[in-house]
Amino acid sequence: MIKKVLVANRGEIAVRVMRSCRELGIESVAVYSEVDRKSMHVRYADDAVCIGPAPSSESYLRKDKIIEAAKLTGADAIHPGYGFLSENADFARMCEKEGIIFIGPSPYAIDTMGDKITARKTMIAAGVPVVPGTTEPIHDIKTAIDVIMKIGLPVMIKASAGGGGKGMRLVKNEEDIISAISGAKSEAKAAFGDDAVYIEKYISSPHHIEFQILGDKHGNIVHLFERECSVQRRHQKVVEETPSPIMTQEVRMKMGADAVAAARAVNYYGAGTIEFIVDDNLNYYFLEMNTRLQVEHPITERVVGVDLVKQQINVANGLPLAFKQEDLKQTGHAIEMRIYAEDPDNNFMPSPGVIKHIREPLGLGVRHDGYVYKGYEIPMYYDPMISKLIVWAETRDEAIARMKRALFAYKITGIKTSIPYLHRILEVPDFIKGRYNTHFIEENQQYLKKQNTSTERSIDMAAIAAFVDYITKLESLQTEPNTKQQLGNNWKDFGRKRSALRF
Amino acid sequence: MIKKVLVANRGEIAVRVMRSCRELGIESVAVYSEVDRKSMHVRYADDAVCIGPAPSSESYLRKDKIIEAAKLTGADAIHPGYGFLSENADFARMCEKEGIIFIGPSPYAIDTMGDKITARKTMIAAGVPVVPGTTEPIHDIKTAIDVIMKIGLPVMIKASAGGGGKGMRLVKNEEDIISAISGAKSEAKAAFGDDAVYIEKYISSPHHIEFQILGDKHGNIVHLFERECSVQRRHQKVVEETPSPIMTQEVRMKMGADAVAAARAVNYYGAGTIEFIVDDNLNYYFLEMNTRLQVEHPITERVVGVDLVKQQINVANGLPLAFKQEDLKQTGHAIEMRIYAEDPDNNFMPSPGVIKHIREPLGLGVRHDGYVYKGYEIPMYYDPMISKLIVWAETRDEAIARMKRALFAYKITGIKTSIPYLHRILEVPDFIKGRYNTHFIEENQQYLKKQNTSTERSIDMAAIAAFVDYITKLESLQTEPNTKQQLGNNWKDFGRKRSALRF
Amino acid sequence: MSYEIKINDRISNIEVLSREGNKFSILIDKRCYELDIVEVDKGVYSILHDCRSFNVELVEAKNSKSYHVNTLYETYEVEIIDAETKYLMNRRKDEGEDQNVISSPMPGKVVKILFKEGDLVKAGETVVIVSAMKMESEYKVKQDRKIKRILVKEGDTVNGDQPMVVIE
Amino acid sequence: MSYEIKINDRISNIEVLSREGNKFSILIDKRCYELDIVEVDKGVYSILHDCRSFNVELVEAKNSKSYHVNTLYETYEVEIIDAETKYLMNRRKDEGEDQNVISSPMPGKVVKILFKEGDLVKAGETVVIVSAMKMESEYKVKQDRKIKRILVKEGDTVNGDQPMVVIE
Repeated sequence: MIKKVLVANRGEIAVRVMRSCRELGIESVAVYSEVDRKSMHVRYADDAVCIGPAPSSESYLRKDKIIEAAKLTGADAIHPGYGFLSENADFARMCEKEGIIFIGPSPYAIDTMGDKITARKTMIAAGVPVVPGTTEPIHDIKTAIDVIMKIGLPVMIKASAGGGGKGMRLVKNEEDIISAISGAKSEAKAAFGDDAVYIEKYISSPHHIEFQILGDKHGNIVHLFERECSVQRRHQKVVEETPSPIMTQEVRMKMGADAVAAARAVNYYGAGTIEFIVDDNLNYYFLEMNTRLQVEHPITERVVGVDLVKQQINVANGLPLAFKQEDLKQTGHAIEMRIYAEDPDNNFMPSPGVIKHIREPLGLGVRHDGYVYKGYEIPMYYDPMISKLIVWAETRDEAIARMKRALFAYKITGIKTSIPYLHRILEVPDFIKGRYNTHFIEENQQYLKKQNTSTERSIDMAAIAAFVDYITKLESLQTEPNTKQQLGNNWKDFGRKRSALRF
Repeated sequence: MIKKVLVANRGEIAVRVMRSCRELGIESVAVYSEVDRKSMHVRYADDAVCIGPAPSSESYLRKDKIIEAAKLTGADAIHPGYGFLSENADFARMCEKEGIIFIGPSPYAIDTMGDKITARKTMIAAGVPVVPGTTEPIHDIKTAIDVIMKIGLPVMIKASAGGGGKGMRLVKNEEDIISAISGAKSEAKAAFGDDAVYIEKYISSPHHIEFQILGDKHGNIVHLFERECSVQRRHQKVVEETPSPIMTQEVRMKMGADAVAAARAVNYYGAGTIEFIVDDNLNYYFLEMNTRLQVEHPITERVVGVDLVKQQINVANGLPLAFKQEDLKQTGHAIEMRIYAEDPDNNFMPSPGVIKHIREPLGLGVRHDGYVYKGYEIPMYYDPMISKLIVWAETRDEAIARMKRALFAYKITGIKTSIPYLHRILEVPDFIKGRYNTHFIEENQQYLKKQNTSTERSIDMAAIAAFVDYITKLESLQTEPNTKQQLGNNWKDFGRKRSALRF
Repeated sequence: MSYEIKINDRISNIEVLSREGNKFSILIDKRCYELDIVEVDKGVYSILHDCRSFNVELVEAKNSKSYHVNTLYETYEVEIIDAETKYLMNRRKDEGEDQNVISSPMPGKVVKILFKEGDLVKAGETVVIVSAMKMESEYKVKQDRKIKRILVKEGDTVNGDQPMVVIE
Repeated sequence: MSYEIKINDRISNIEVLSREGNKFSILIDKRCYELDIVEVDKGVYSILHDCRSFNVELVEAKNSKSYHVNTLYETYEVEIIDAETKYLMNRRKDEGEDQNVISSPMPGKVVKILFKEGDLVKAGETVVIVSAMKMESEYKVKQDRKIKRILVKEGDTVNGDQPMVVIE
């Protein structure tokens, strides 16, 4: 059984993994780069080893140094978190070779799912739906029509040799098929000297819905239902929730079974995620598999009532899963929002810096997974995510209200954060209704722009607070310094006093 | 519908009530005593009104000032929290008269349940079991024997006129009955000149188990299962958990039905708690009813998935309960521990003072309901409870492990707290096994005393940290003060510099 | 004594009319506020006005007279304008200082400098690229300019508000 | 330079042998530690020793040379003993100061003073009662004593460690 886990990561996920280790009575080892000496994971861990300079390539991505640190501290397992080396099959293999348990899937599963083409082929073989389309170039119109009729409208026709939108045609109606193919072909011919085209199903309002799965080393695989992740900015998830507001129980069961089939196709063990692209009619297609813990795993933990990190460790220990599919169910509604050190009102410019003051949101139904603290300097070298706010409530409406309450109470000064932006997302009518897809952010710009909520009184209060602070400083400066109070009586007696310093 | 709630309380419960108000879109009003100006509930509320000097009798118990504050701010309802005026029927009546909704039960229910004798009679009439015993003095041995045989052994025989243990006899075995009665009677005669005795069922290893109930103004009443509160020190609850480790589903259903019957006997509406005394064989007897929210309500919220404060507000609004008994169920296990500002290693001496540094426990399954913050001075006038730590997990064992992890991560400096003591409770074998009653603390003194866990290295680390801090101060003192850095460039230019002060 | 105070672009007159403990009477422009003001933690103020509870957080900005101020939903830049500040503001105006400096608003690493001293730069061209938190930001000129001085070099780590390039 | 340091009742010699940034070599009695020490927040230290991570929190006690120190499960009283402290300790010993003062270890309110100046008090008798957080604490004498001076009166609010009664 695992006795000591090295966490090959930093930030909130490192602390989160260590928390579960502590509950299991397992010691934890932090590795850290030179700029991370004061980081919370170093303080939280039982052991800590420095593995190099700030750039990830010289520290958190250095497989050799991490393995060395594990040996130095006697760690018998490594948890990779997410990002960094979490989906690196070579690292998993190195661990295996060195007799260290890699808390994650087999290198084979990582490799297979890591390559898009292999993954697609594996899924087709396993009977998991993928986005329909041709894999060979088409030259004649008749074949093209046949393919389109088989895939079903709408489709996107793309020039085989193409790029830059040339030779691309979106077909929505049957009567446009022939003219679209002809047009695409002649445009392709003119542009690239080749009139071959590809045809792919076009999903006009795509939803990103993923399924959490868990497998053990005895062939048992279950899914822990879906997460709706369609609120994305530049392909980065911003909000995740479960259950998905567009899901039906019937489709959920079908998708869950397909997610399990997808995992089974690579003999998956550990925690993993099957990402699907879903259209408005709940047709769904395999997109990719993440062979690791996801950032958004806590919403599943809350709604299903399972500690996923503990499950990962149990699986790595060779234990069978403690539950069957029929033991699992969803209760209530959970939402996660990611808090970034960035300025949402200035093109999301990153905002590293020193946390001057922090007040974390607490209370019923609120989980806050973070790692920064007062006085901590967020380094400029890593991802700007500083924490995740996860709320649970009986219903989706209540969860939204709770998230607003939590954002209201969450105060950080010293850096800019995405908190005001997240507030605005919760006020967008389409979000409130649960009717959104991956175009949500771009379609709702008018709601997401900074609103001027200033009143004369709030401006005056801001001015007054600053002014009172200023004149208080001024006054204390003009008063004779009361050294005695600051340094204790004894300093003065011994004539050591040179001046009163802040310490 | 209620638009604005005045919370007639302070500390964690005031903040907790305001959180639910905020989620419901209801404004909140804080009232505060002069020493509570910086208290979190004043900062959290939308409105705040000072109601007098520090002593509760001059502020938080001043019904007139609280009503006045409600009128001043336009609050249409008052939530009393727990303690202070929460079980004061006169206050509930005053609110009613002034047209302000009192978020709590009817004055009639408060009065009836507030008087022990009336409550006992009401319960007997409602068929709810009470601790069996005589209500009239007994003079002859035969009646005494009859009564004892009816109540069943063990019983306690007490002198009617008695006190101080004189004339008291505990009877465990049938053969001792006559000698015990005779002995008690003659001792009573000698001591008080009156040989009349009372007989009461003796519960040798009592458990304190209470049931949460909720009723609306339409006659619907449900229970939200039990809370086990047997870990008590000087009749103060220290740990609460749900489900109770000694409960069976059969007894739970019976007790729940009796709890509902008890509430129904006084036409109860709002949230309330029926306290039972329970013996090792799960015989249970009505003890009293608390006609308010309890300190330990969050464990029920977590396991049943209901926000009790929101339910209170809905009921006060005249809404029917949104669920029936059969809709409610318990999921997983929750434990609450109360953190006090006190020194457990010095006879639990209160420890008011300034919070120098605080790091609250976070993460999966942890709820922390508190109100103190860095720089806050805990006043000496009120209850020393500073926060409540509530954990949830799938199983009791996991919940205990999680609580340990949370206590480990919970750091407060500047005051002494009960955290180390709570740690020790979690290590007591009887607690781990779930085999404990209200004698737990006194029977486990050997485990609960301060253990010496110091190693030479940990002592050395303490010394080294202090020493490094000291020499760093010394060094900065001996260096010329760098005024420029502290005050910004501009001060110096204008020759205002007198000295460098900490501000 | 009355001060001038700048909140974002608004300039107001502000004066403490009276003070008793944490009770202030403050005149801002023509509005008079009776307030209860306490500093609950360093830079964190609780203000009560007409029973309303306001929370205001201050972070000192470039010097002891300027602040970033957070209220519930807004952030303001506030600066107390005393004689010194006025003098500096005037000087800045005269010399055209500051507008001629490209500064990094955040800490980061200088990835690339695309010109050298003396070069002429066209409006919209990028002068320097700074990277922080896996994101690169480009700093451009708005008008045709000439590079006067370059204060950093590629690979340098810069602080927030640190001048990088002086243009004319 | 070597110092004496008192941890609870233990007195040790302590000395920084070398320092480079946050890497310290420290000798305490005969034990030499190679340590990585950083102050992560005011009074909060992270110490790494042989890969082990220790968290130590300091709160200044009665003066700048004495601390309450919290490690994971323990609290220690630590005092740096320099020439001044030695002098004060000796004086205290000579004059028998401090042992003759009844102080309140916590802030509170003086509820009752049961004697007046000049009274003789028997061992075990309560001299003063202080209330805090709804709890009353009684302060007794351990031996027969005489009340020399009473520094507070009933109803007074006292701070932590404030002397209340001088006895002889």
